Amino acid sequence: MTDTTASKTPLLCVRDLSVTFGDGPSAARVVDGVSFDLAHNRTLAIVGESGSGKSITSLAILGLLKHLGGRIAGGEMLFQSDVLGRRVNLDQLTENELRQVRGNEIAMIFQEPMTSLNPVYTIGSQMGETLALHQGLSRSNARQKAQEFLDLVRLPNAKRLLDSYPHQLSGGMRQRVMIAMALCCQPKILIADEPTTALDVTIQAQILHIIRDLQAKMRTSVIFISHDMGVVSEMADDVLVMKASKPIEAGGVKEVLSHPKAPYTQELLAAVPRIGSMTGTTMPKLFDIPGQEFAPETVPAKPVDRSKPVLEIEDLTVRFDIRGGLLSRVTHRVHAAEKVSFNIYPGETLALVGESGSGKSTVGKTIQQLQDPVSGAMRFHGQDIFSLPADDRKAFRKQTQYVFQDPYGSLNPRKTVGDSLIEPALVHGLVTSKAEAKDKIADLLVKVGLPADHAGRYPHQFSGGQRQRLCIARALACDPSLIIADEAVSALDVSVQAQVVNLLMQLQAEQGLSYLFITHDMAVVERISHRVAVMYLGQIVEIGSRQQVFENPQHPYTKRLLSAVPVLNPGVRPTRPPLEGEIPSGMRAVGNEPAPVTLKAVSDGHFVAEQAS
Amino acid sequence: MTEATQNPTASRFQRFRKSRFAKFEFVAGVTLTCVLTLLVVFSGVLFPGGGSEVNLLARLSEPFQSWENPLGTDPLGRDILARIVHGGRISLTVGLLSALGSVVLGTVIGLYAGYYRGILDSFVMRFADVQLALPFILLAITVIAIVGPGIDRIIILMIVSQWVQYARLVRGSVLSLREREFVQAAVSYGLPNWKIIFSHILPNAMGPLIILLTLNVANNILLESSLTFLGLGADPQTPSWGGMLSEGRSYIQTAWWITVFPGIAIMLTVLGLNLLGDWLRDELDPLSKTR
Amino acid sequence: MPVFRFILQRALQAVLVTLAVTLFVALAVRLTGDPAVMMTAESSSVTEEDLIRIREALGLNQPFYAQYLDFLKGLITFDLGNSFFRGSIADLISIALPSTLILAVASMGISILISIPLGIHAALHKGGISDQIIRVLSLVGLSFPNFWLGIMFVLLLSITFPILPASGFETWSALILPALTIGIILTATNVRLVRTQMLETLSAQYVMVARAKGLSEWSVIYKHALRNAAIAIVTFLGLQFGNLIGGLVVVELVFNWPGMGTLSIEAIAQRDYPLLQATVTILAIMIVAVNLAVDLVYGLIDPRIRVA
Amino acid sequence: QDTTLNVAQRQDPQNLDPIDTFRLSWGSIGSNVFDGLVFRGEDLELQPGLATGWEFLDDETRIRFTLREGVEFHNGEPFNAEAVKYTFDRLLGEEGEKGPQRSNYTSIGEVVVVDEFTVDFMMERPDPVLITKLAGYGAMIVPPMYIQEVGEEAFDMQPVGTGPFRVVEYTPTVGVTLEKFDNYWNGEAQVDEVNIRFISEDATRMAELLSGGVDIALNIPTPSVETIQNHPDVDLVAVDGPTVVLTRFNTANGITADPRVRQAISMAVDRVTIVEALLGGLASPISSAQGAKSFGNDPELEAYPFDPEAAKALLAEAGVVPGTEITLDMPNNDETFREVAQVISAFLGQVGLNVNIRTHERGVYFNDIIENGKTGEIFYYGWGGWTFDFDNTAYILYHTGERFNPYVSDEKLDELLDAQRQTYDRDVREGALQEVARYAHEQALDLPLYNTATIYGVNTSVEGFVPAPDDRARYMNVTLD
Ligand SMILES: Nc1ncnc2c1ncn2[C@@H]1O[C@H](COP(=O)(O)OP(=O)(O)OP(=O)(O)O)[C@@H](O)[C@H]1O
Ligand SMILES: Nc1ncnc2c1ncn2[C@@H]1O[C@H](COP(=O)(O)OP(=O)(O)OP(=O)(O)O)[C@@H](O)[C@H]1O
Ligand SMILES: [Mg+2]
Ligand SMILES: [Mg+2]
Repeated sequence: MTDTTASKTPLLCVRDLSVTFGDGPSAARVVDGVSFDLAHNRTLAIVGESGSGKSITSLAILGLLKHLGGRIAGGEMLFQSDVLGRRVNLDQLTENELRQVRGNEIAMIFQEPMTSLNPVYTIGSQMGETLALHQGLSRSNARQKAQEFLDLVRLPNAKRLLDSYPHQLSGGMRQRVMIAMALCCQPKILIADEPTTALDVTIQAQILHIIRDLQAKMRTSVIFISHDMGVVSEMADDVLVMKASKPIEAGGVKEVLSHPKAPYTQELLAAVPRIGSMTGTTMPKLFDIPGQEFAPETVPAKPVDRSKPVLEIEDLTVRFDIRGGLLSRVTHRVHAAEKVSFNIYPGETLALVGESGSGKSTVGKTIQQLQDPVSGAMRFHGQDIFSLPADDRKAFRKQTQYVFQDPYGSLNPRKTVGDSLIEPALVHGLVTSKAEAKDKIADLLVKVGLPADHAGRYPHQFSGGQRQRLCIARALACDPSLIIADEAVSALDVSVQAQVVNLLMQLQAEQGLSYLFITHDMAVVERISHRVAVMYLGQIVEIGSRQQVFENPQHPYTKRLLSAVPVLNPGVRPTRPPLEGEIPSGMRAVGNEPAPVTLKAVSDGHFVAEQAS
Repeated sequence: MTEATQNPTASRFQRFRKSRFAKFEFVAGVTLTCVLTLLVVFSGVLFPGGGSEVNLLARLSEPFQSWENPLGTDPLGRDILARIVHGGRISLTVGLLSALGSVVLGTVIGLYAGYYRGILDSFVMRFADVQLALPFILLAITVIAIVGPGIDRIIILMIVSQWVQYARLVRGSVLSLREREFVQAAVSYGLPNWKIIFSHILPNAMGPLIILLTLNVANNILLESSLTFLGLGADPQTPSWGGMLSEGRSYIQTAWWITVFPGIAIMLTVLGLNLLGDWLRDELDPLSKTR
Repeated sequence: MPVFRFILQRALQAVLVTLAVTLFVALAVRLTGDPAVMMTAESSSVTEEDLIRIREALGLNQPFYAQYLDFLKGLITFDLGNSFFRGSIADLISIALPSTLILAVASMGISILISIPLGIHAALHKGGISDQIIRVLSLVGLSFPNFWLGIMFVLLLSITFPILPASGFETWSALILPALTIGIILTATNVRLVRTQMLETLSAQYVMVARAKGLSEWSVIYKHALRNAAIAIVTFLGLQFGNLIGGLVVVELVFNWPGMGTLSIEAIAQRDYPLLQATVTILAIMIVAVNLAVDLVYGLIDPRIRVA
Repeated sequence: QDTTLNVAQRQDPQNLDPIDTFRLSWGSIGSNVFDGLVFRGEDLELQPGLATGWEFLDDETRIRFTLREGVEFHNGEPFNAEAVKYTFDRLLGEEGEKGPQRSNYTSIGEVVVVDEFTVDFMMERPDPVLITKLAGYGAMIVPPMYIQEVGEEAFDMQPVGTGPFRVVEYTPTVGVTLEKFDNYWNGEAQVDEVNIRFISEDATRMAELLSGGVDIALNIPTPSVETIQNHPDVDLVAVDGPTVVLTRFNTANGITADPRVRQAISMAVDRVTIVEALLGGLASPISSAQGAKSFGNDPELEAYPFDPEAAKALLAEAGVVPGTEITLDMPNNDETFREVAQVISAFLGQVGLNVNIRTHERGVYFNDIIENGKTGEIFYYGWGGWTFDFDNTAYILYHTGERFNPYVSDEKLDELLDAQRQTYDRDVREGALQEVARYAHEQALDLPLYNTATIYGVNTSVEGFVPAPDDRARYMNVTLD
């Protein structure tokens, strides 16, 4: 790399960039007048709502728009190119020149790690391809170099990975491979488009750490695209805020995040759940959203009545058989839930947290009877469910309702939302006439803050947040006593997420609902829950009141989870230790059962698993 | 293949530019199919003679020479146009009935097999394998040797050997739909199975089903003509496109029009149906609906 | 080990399917009529004794299961026995099978050669003029009755402009018309398939990534996109093989191609049980084998189903 | 420079052994490879073949044949009395039982070798058509040593005879190649090689003929006649053949049980128009189930005239109301008759009979629909005895209990038919056969339609091809430009 010290001119200088799609009158301008400078060895974060044009801007820099049917309608992108030996306007380059820049001087990590790698080629060949192209390396040299970079992103067993195919890797590993691939030609600019959105907090922390580390080593300039303010605050030197294809605000990270000027930036920051912001309080608290319908004070913080639980779970165990071998015998089992026990009381929110794959959904599904347990007991208002005959058991599906993670996926795209909403009530005979149904639908819609006349619309005519409300409305249709919300807000934009969380809390206050709130987002948990249960490898390793768990985490895993959450504290780089390796899996050979943990009380209502060693 | 592997931006773009061709397909497909269907439906009114009036004096008249026989006549002096219009009845009946029969049978079985798995499911899959290994034409020839020729038998035969395709397709959709969250949601609030199958799964499996249906209607029209060509179809007095082709081939050098026009009729019909099917495919694409 | 298991399982399935097909054919064929009667159909003076004699000579007096077992035994030992009318079945098949295979491979070849570049071109220019022309043409190609197309070719290219022979199979030129007839129809479907598959893979994220790496268009399309599209294309081609054979039956007749289709149709007409059983079984084995091969190739090009 | 004659014919005989086949497709190959004791050429006259002469002895129970000397089979094996005896022992014995030819020759009791070049046929019963039958098919003389050496199965594929050509290669479903036999006893073939291809699809065979792919095409379908006539390079060669086409009546049931109805139908159909319009004039209307060349034909016998009015009157008289539905059955693979049937249907429509046409697979048609009497009122029948002797046809059509005669049972006919089989006296036989024809006509037992021509398409470069009425094309005297 020939970095001729910090020259005065910025490395990349974007001026008034506009991008349109389509032509003629129907042309859509998706990027409108974006300008920024990217200096050597600096990180520019582009933040903004979904669809504001962040990804398109980066594709424009790489000259890839035309493959999507887009066009640069105006502006220039000046870039100091070494391969071409001059300062060029990226928009004016021939395809051939562009190819020399792409991947070589400007590299990009795309938004979705799961689909960015070609499934039919090995990691080694996909990385080697770039090296051979831009650096003219021989096969074996390219392989050597690829391995070095895989080591650099701290992938274990890099040598073996070279011959692996993408599907054999977890999401986190794939994202690290992508980073290695983008960096292997030591580009001058690395564009990272939401590199961690799809990932778990702990893996996210790991990846952010790697990017920062490598940037420091290679003195690369980074354009970091994200909508997560916490992440931005950890990563960026400068920030550009976009909304609806236009730049809203730009400046140094401290300045923008601490003293936002534009109302949109302020709104965005308000919605960010900040971990630790609830320290000292015992009750859940609504998000403070400017201009929302109800004031936080309307939700009285009622103490939970702990005399009679709604739901009691005792030693619930769920395992999945993995078959293999010639006779397809069960060779392994996934111990998704091992002897899980907890209670939920009326009007209480129990948050079930843990890493991906720790068994949270399995517990939720078992309670909803979507999954059969291996053993264990479950009581609703004292009634033992599993001992009932199958038909009688189903009736209890009215008592509990499940809100699925993907609001779009869980609404039938071919039914009007009205039909979808009323279906559970119809099944359980809660409404009998058309008129009654209509009223009920209207009632439900209003309850979740949607206009009653939207009943005739189809799911695709709603926004993500609205759809999530619809799912909640449907769950309310049978007047359940318990709602299981499985990652019900993870897919949402921060501002929408805040609205939905508020809605849930408000409903709880009004109707005394209980929630089992499944998530891995600790910041949201802090807001919403009364109590928290932490799952690790199918077992509950820590359970206690929210305050106990957050303010006095005992189990190392809980600590790790908490420390992984990015903190919105501009300018301050996190000091958490880098995490290594992959999460251990719950899959075990038959006969090799995990040792059950024993929970030990730390204080009143706060239990922690005893350390094995 | 699944939605997940697609780049959302790109598919958005495809939607955005969903070309004018879609419209062309629709217009051309609908026009062709409608015109042909109308002709066939009103064949009795248009050509009351049924196209079977023999007139040996006018045999083998060339096309485009007279208003009386605009497309010429066959060796028995019968009007080609009238016969084509009447012959369409057989073709369309076979095409539609066989496809409808197999789609209903196949869908019900496919839904059941996919939803409940079990014995029926393995049976359907094995049956599909066997059926795949037997070329339909040979099967048809053998069976017709047993039961004798006839349009009704051809239709039944087509149903018997094609329902599996639908069953397989539906089963496949069901297997993936079963895991979709909205179905899981329906299970979670206790909807009975049959309701889940018919009100949640079936409507969402319709897309590919309809495409297969239009394809099969088209294909079965071709198959019928092949079978009639082999002498296994309708009786000689009933005009049918396949029959006309088969009768005309010996005259191919003297009177090309006997073969060429029914061939074109088949082509246009099949083309119309295929165009419609193509259009439907785009239309039923869930991505294009989210617009 | 798992690969081995996969192959074993598929092979076992293939054997079962073949068995089911043979059993079905053997049964169905015996319902079609008495070959002794058929054999003497146009001979005016046949007595019941004659018929019994013929049946005995043909081995038809044995119970069905014995006949079927005999047939299976023959199949396993590659001894297909004798036709009722025309000598050793192996001899007949040794002419018919290669010629059918040649025709099948040639038409498949034609269609692949045409449809892959065309389909890719259409996908790359989606919505453009050339794409629309290709789409319409492919639909038109789908709409021909195959035998009619064959007859039209003969009319045009053998009679009106006598460039190519209308029948025969010894010369390469005789292969062109029948292969073209089937090839065109296959091409029509394949172009559409290649086009949709390419559209799908071209819009995949990894293709964009490949471009972002600075790879040339050529390697983006042929190395990254096509290889992925091939997964679906190959499966489809396998499934199509059965249809191809069905189409061959009719087209062989038109071009007097001495293949398995012609042989089967003759066998049915004469109720030549052993011959019909043999031809249909061999066709079925071919189809099953091709699909088995496709499954294996599929594993080669798609590492995801290749179990590590 | 070798000359090769290319021929296309519709069918593959599937087996070249003369005793294993009854197909005309064998005749057009076998006649070039084999000889019989008697020879019948294109003029249908019986001449000495491998026998130079024959005489009836012992009250016509023994026939003595004097054999030609110096004749040799293609493999060099000599032709002699042993070969003749072997041929007939084989035909009448175990091997013959497997094939369809044996039943034609069961009148022969035994063949006795008198000396090397004389044999006696000891007759079981009189067989007036025997001498004719010795000129064809099952009676072709085969080489004993060769067959014993290579076995029966090899003989099916690679037979050896005494004819002008020897079989070089037979490829089932594809064709057969013949090569000139240099030691032929009766002259020398003009071409070195004959390449006969089997092309079943009519249109394709025509395409090959017109494009010069073949020099001679057999089995020309009537629709193509005009094309050939108009083509500069191809000639149409036609000759009256043995095949007659008729529609028969269900004389046992339905309205056709009434002779008046049958006569009415006979008068309602204009056979001349059918022949002219549909068959390109290449057929002749007939008044009985035989053509003009047939032994037993009566030129005096007049067919029913075409007279729709009279037909209507007769129908009315028989009490048949206009609009009555009747059924016509036919096999499904006869393209020409398919058209004829529809024209018949149109003619009958004119007199108030609505005809439904049913088609059946050929095999099923003959041995189920006809044999078991499942036909409708009218059914197709086509028959062509290569012997050109009405006995063959008439016996099948009218004699009680015959396989293809489900309905007619008439003492008078039985008597006449049996009687003519007892004598070799040609006049007696001819009288009896003519009487049969007349009686059938009066009763209108069937509606004889026409006698089709055997049509060949021949390239103008071919000289010396004489069309054989019985399809037994011979290529010995053919030359090529
Ligand atoms: N191929 C395309 N054709 C037409 N419009 C497109 C295309 N790709 C993106 N757009 C539009 O451009 C706008 C910006 O999209 P972009 O992908 O840059 O959003 P983003 O800011 O990256 O959002 P996200 O956070 O969801 O990734 C969106 O409104 C989108 O609808
Ligand atoms: N049907 C199944 N068959 C086999 N294994 C399964 C099945 N469902 C879940 N598992 C396994 O059980 C374990 C727990 O899965 P579960 O979905 O409960 O995790 P989770 O904590 O909800 O994770 P996430 O946050 O990713 O949703 C995982 O290792 C998963 O792979
Ligand atoms: Mg984006
Ligand atoms: Mg989960």
